[in-house]
Amino acid sequence: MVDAALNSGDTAWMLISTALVMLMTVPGLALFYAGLVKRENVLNTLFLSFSAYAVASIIWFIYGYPLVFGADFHGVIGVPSDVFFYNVLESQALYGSIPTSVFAMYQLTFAAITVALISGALIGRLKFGAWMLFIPLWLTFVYLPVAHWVWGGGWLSQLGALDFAGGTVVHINSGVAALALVLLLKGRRDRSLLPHQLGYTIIGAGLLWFGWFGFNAGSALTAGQLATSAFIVTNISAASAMLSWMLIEYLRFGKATMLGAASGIIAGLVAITPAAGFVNVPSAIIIGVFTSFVSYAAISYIKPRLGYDDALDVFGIHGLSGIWGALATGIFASPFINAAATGLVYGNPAQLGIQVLAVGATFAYSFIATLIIGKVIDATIGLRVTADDEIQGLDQAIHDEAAYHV
Amino acid sequence: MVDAALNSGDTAWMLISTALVMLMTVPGLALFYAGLVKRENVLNTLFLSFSAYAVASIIWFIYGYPLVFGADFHGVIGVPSDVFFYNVLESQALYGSIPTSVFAMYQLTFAAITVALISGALIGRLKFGAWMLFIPLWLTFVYLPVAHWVWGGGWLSQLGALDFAGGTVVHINSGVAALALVLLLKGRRDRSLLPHQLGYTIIGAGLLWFGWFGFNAGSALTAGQLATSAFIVTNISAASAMLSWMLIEYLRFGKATMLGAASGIIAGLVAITPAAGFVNVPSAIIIGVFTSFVSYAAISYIKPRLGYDDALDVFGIHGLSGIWGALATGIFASPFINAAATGLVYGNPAQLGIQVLAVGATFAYSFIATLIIGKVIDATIGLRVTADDEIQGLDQAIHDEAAYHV
Amino acid sequence: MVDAALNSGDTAWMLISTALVMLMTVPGLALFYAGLVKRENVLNTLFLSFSAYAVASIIWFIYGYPLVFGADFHGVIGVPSDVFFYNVLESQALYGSIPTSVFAMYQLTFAAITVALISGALIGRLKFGAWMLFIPLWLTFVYLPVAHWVWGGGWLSQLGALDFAGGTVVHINSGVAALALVLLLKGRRDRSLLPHQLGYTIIGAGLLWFGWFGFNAGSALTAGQLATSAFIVTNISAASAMLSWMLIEYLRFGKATMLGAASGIIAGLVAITPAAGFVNVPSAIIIGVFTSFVSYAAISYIKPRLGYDDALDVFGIHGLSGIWGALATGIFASPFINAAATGLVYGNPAQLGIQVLAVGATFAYSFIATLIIGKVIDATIGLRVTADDEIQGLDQAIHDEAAYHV
Amino acid sequence: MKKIVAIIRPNKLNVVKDALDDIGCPGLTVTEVKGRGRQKGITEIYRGREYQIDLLPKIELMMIVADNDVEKVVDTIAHSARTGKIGDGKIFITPVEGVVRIRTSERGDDAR
Amino acid sequence: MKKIVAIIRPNKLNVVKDALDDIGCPGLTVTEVKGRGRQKGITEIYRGREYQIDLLPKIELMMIVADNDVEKVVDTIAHSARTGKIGDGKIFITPVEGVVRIRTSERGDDAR
Amino acid sequence: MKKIVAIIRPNKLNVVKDALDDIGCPGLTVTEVKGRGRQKGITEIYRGREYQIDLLPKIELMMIVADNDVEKVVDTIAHSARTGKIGDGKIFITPVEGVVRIRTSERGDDAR
Ligand SMILES: Nc1ncnc2c1ncn2[C@@H]1O[C@H](COP(=O)(O)OP(=O)(O)O)[C@@H](O)[C@H]1O
Ligand SMILES: Nc1ncnc2c1ncn2[C@@H]1O[C@H](COP(=O)(O)OP(=O)(O)O)[C@@H](O)[C@H]1O
Ligand SMILES: Nc1ncnc2c1ncn2[C@@H]1O[C@H](COP(=O)(O)OP(=O)(O)O)[C@@H](O)[C@H]1O
Repeated sequence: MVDAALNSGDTAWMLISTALVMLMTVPGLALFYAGLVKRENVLNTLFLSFSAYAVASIIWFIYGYPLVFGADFHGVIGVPSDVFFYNVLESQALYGSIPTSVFAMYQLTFAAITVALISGALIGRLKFGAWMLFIPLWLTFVYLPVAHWVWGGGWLSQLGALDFAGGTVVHINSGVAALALVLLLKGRRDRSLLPHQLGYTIIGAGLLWFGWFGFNAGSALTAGQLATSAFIVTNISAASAMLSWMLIEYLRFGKATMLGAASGIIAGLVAITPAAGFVNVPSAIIIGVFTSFVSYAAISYIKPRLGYDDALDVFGIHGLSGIWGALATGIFASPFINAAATGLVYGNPAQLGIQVLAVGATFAYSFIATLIIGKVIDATIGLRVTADDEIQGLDQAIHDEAAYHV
Repeated sequence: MVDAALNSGDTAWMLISTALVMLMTVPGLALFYAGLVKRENVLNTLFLSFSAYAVASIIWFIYGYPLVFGADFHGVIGVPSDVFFYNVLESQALYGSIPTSVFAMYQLTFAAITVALISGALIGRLKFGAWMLFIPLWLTFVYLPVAHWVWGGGWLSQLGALDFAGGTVVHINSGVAALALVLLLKGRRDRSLLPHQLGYTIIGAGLLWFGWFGFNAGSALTAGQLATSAFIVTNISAASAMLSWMLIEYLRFGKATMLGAASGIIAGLVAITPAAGFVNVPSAIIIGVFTSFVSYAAISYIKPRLGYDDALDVFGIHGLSGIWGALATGIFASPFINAAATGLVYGNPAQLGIQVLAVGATFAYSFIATLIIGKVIDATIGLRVTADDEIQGLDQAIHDEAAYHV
Repeated sequence: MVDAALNSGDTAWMLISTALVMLMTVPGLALFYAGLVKRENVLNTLFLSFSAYAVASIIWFIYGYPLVFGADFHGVIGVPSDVFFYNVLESQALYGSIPTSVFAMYQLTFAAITVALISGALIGRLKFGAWMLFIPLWLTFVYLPVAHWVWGGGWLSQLGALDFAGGTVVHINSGVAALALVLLLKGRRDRSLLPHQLGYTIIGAGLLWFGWFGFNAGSALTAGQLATSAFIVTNISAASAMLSWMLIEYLRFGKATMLGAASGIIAGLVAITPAAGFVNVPSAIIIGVFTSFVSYAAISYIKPRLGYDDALDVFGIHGLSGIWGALATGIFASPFINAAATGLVYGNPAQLGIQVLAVGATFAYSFIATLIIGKVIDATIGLRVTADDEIQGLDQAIHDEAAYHV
Repeated sequence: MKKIVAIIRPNKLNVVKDALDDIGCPGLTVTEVKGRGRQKGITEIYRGREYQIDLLPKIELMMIVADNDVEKVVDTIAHSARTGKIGDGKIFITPVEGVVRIRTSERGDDAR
Repeated sequence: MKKIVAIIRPNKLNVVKDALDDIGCPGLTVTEVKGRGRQKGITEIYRGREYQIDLLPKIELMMIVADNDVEKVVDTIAHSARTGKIGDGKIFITPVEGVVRIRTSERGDDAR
Repeated sequence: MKKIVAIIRPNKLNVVKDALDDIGCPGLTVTEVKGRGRQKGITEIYRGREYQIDLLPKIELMMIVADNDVEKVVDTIAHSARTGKIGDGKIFITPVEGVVRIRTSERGDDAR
């Protein structure tokens, strides 16, 4: 009997976790970003996240899921089968104790948020058509292979790379892609970060933190000790990073800012993501505290020096805290939390080496492949709006609407 | 032993699904509507949804639940028993694998959102007292019978009408009632749709999409394959409809709008609602893509031509996408997804006939009964505010408060 | 085998309940408060809630949890063990049918919101440094002991005091602490309550109501009849209190306000909190209807007469509706709902006496201990900002940022 | 040339704008303001407490017009903005010494 | 008749309004503006980067007053809006050629 | 002394402000306004319906300057605010009869 091993508690947890991760993008991330931009670009910023989610939703069930989780083809990609989710719902197959289909749906929400994250770097100057073309290209040529390598039985997973909930696949991947695109797109005319309505950003930050419990604790795929453990370290890393970001600001300016605290929360959530199912509470505090230093330094010192215009700091926060988290997983993974993984401090230095390799491979592949995709779009329909459109603001110029009316 | 068959996983899923559907109304729908109105009507718009939820919450447990789900009385209505939920909590009865009481609570959230939906058509000119009277009257004389017919063992369910999560009971019913009231209320002085803060609408749209997973996948009443299947088709229909609405705008104006995309999301969610537990992924894509054409046409061509002032397009989106969804259920229902239902394309054209009948009956009953209720209210306390109040804006005029202060 | 009795359905429900209670503080309560303040204090107001959550998150796992739930030491406090959550995750211990760690994480969210609630009384004039010092002091010397007394096996629980989800521990405790601090802090220069953006408050109210299902129904610790029962009475009490607050306003001014309705919702949720797992539907309606009279009277008559400046009415709503709820639990607790408790109307007047004692003890202890903590902070770093900072607004003056930019 | 400043009710803006269109004087600049005059304020209630709001929202309309259009414009505004109830607002006429059109640097009457 | 425009600190608005009430000149129109003068700007910090905000929020008060009230009104505003610190603002007096009350079409001094 | 009011494009504010700094006339007051002139409105689309928005956002700049600075300031604004396309805006010069600095009660030219 097909349903023999179906566990309704695990399934309930995966259904709600899936909804939670969906909420992170729509409207969580969309709002987080939209609060930070100028009044004239609010709708366009929201739209980039919403359209990423919608396009990913379709592609995933047409051919995305099997390319990641289909039978492994030489460690590189999954073998496409079941296009259009053919016969998957009907077969009522199980993936462990949960329906295969809920696993597929859960994984979709990761693909969607990964693309949406990239948009934060590009706001204020990207052609909407270019974005609508970028989503399927990037998903197909960057997200699907990298996800297969790490989670779908590909070469990185064969080497033993650890990534509990997406430090490599989601955060490094999107952060690096953002950097690559920003180099092509060039800077905005007006680079000021004067948030038009920080309340949106705070709502977004709250929904992201809330949803992240589904992201990290859901990655246990069961409702038991492992999910609980991931839940706790996720929360404490976010809290630690928020406080450490506040401390940095306090030491530097004598004042802490709410946007700084929100940035710390995100950095702490990103950093714990790859480690969530592998580390204990003290390690999570260390990961969280340290990650704010990494991202803060990137944003305040490196970015201005190098001069790239990563508008909302996707590379600075997701890329770099993601890298720190991936390495920290290799350092702090405890076999007492999860028998599947042992890190440096528990006597397995090799794990750190594997993590370095996974970070390096993802960085290099994502950067180069994104550059190529960006170049192709630029050469065909163009990446950047006209100067007039940029000055007028994208809501009016390319969507014919305004976020506010008096 | 009473708890013998209680399944904690199913119960957990129903508890959270109930909370999700609650969130759709309060504050999801309230915000969705409030963002679209003028600054001077924001609080009144929010208030209509909140008060609908509160009044329905009381009525449901006093006498609403048994009228729908009590023993069937000639196919028309349930036999009232257990008023004030007498002895239901205490009896610890089960409904399948979940407590009867969680089923009752879950169903309450459907009754509440159905009334709240109607308010979108009426904003800017409805007396608050009239609304406070309309809620109990409409719930009692329209919602409870229709819900009994379709879900409570009444004549439509006896005929085999399919409505997985409320295409007929919730969306057609509320959309048609909105139309009927609008004909009585007449148009607003200023009919422009210039949203005062689209960000609210986007938060609302996000919460609606999120909550709709509880609405549709929760309607499986268990956490298993059926819930998962409903979850997936809900998501893909929303995404498809969003993209197809964007396409329509692009073809017509060369530009896509964020409000258009949000409207598409809602249309796609509405259309899949009756079909959610019956169809597969390709059918859901077709349902979603097509529904935007239906609702877009209604809003852009039919409404201006006929001249009724359905302010936020409740009839256009909920009524018409609901009808399309109900018919599509009769077309695409697959016995491989759910053995309980077979549609036209799987060889059972009769199902489509039954669906047409259910749509027609609901349309006619809801329209006429709502007209009568509206007339009665109009003749007693009056439906419409004074011209002065309308011009001043309802927040100030009838609530003595303002949504914003500098 | 450790996992022998782990129930995945119960665990799923506790994981999501934990996330729901987290959402109540971040961003629920933060937004609820922030919408009510002046434009110049928005970020500071949000910050007080966020920082309470973050600091509590750390302290709880370092030493907070064992002080509440460790082995009882003479009824007064728990014996500290397992600092830094040492070996708790690793041990995979169970607490009933759920992991001990999810119980600990769930309880953290209660500690966090209790501190955050206090901030509503203090907005507009509190030094940020004083708050950062207050959080750990108050948690350690007030929250942890009181929680131990009532929930951790301390003297009040030994006496049989009933507090299902935190009427005493959370609401009376925070409300009274708010009152004590306000007496030290003195009033604001400008005491007007002209909400700068009521939409935020409504989003916050919606998220609070939603999250409160996790707060009250989660307190059953299982996904079964008890959780369901708590869920239903929570909802109906909130709805009843909202309608009764509207009625009071209508009787007094002829108009109901949205802020009044939102205030009623919170009062109704507070009042049902201690009673949620003990009472039936009619009792919940009575509790809800009456609580708005209690809080409304406190805010409209007592506060102006006594002259304390409880800015956002933390004492008026949480303190007084909490007291009413605690007493009502002693009156209405039904052994048919929960065999563990019998109240006055079911023939056990002693229970009401115990409730009075628990209320009195909590009130006295919280008031005095908070006064001492406040005095100490005032004498060292000072509680109140300068007059200049207060006039300029705290966002600019002490965080160097603004919530809005044009 | 004169500068005409009119303080009108917010909901009269569209009517006034259209009326000015009709008499061929479309150019204008609009500001959201608040004011008090003879009209008494309104009361708002929050949690049982009443607040007196004595500044009411108004719209300020500013137009630069040629000397011989002044009468016509003033009459048009006065007529189209009138409700006859207290709070209708005022029109003020002040002298202008020079006008420059930024786009072309034209000065004087042509620049309006 | 004269037009008096005063730029004042936002938190002085209530005091000034009350003072004008006391001398019997309540009619006024208020606009939210931003300005710079001698007062130097403030700094805001976002993600470790400082932004100089050189336009500070001010309130513009506009009043039309009879010629022989000008001194009284100017003194009242100047007195009640003063803190003595840089940023207190300015008062400007300009001529007015005509006033119309929209409600009644009255002109001249009576229309104020 | 003269009062100079300039209606400019919102995105020109920073350039104009800097240019006025450079010529040593930093004092100014800024208001967000909306206006129409020759520039035709824009169209926004909501649910398939087009709305003509004929009032476009502009910035109003107000400066009190000494008589012999008027030319310089007008030229500076006109030059720095120009794009050459319709919608650039206008500058109006009006007489001022008196100025008071609130902080010190100084009057006349010194008070600017
Ligand atoms: N003396 C004045 N100076 C400046 N503005 C004024 C003056 N008197 C009235 N106003 C403006 O005109 C508006 C309407 O004035 P009000 O006296 O209420 O109406 P009415 O002229 O119909 O009696 C006020 O809100 C205010 O903005
Ligand atoms: N020359 C001017 N023209 C127009 N507005 C001015 C001028 N000088 C100052 N202001 C306005 O007055 C406000 C206060 O001026 P400031 O020089 O800072 O104060 P103070 O007069 O006390 O030295 C400014 O923010 C600006 O709005
Ligand atoms: N006669 C006028 N009175 C008041 N404001 C005007 C007048 N004409 C134009 N304006 C203002 O100047 C702005 C730009 O004018 P417009 O005619 O569009 O540009 P241009 O001067 O480049 O032709 C308008 O939006 C309006 O605010």
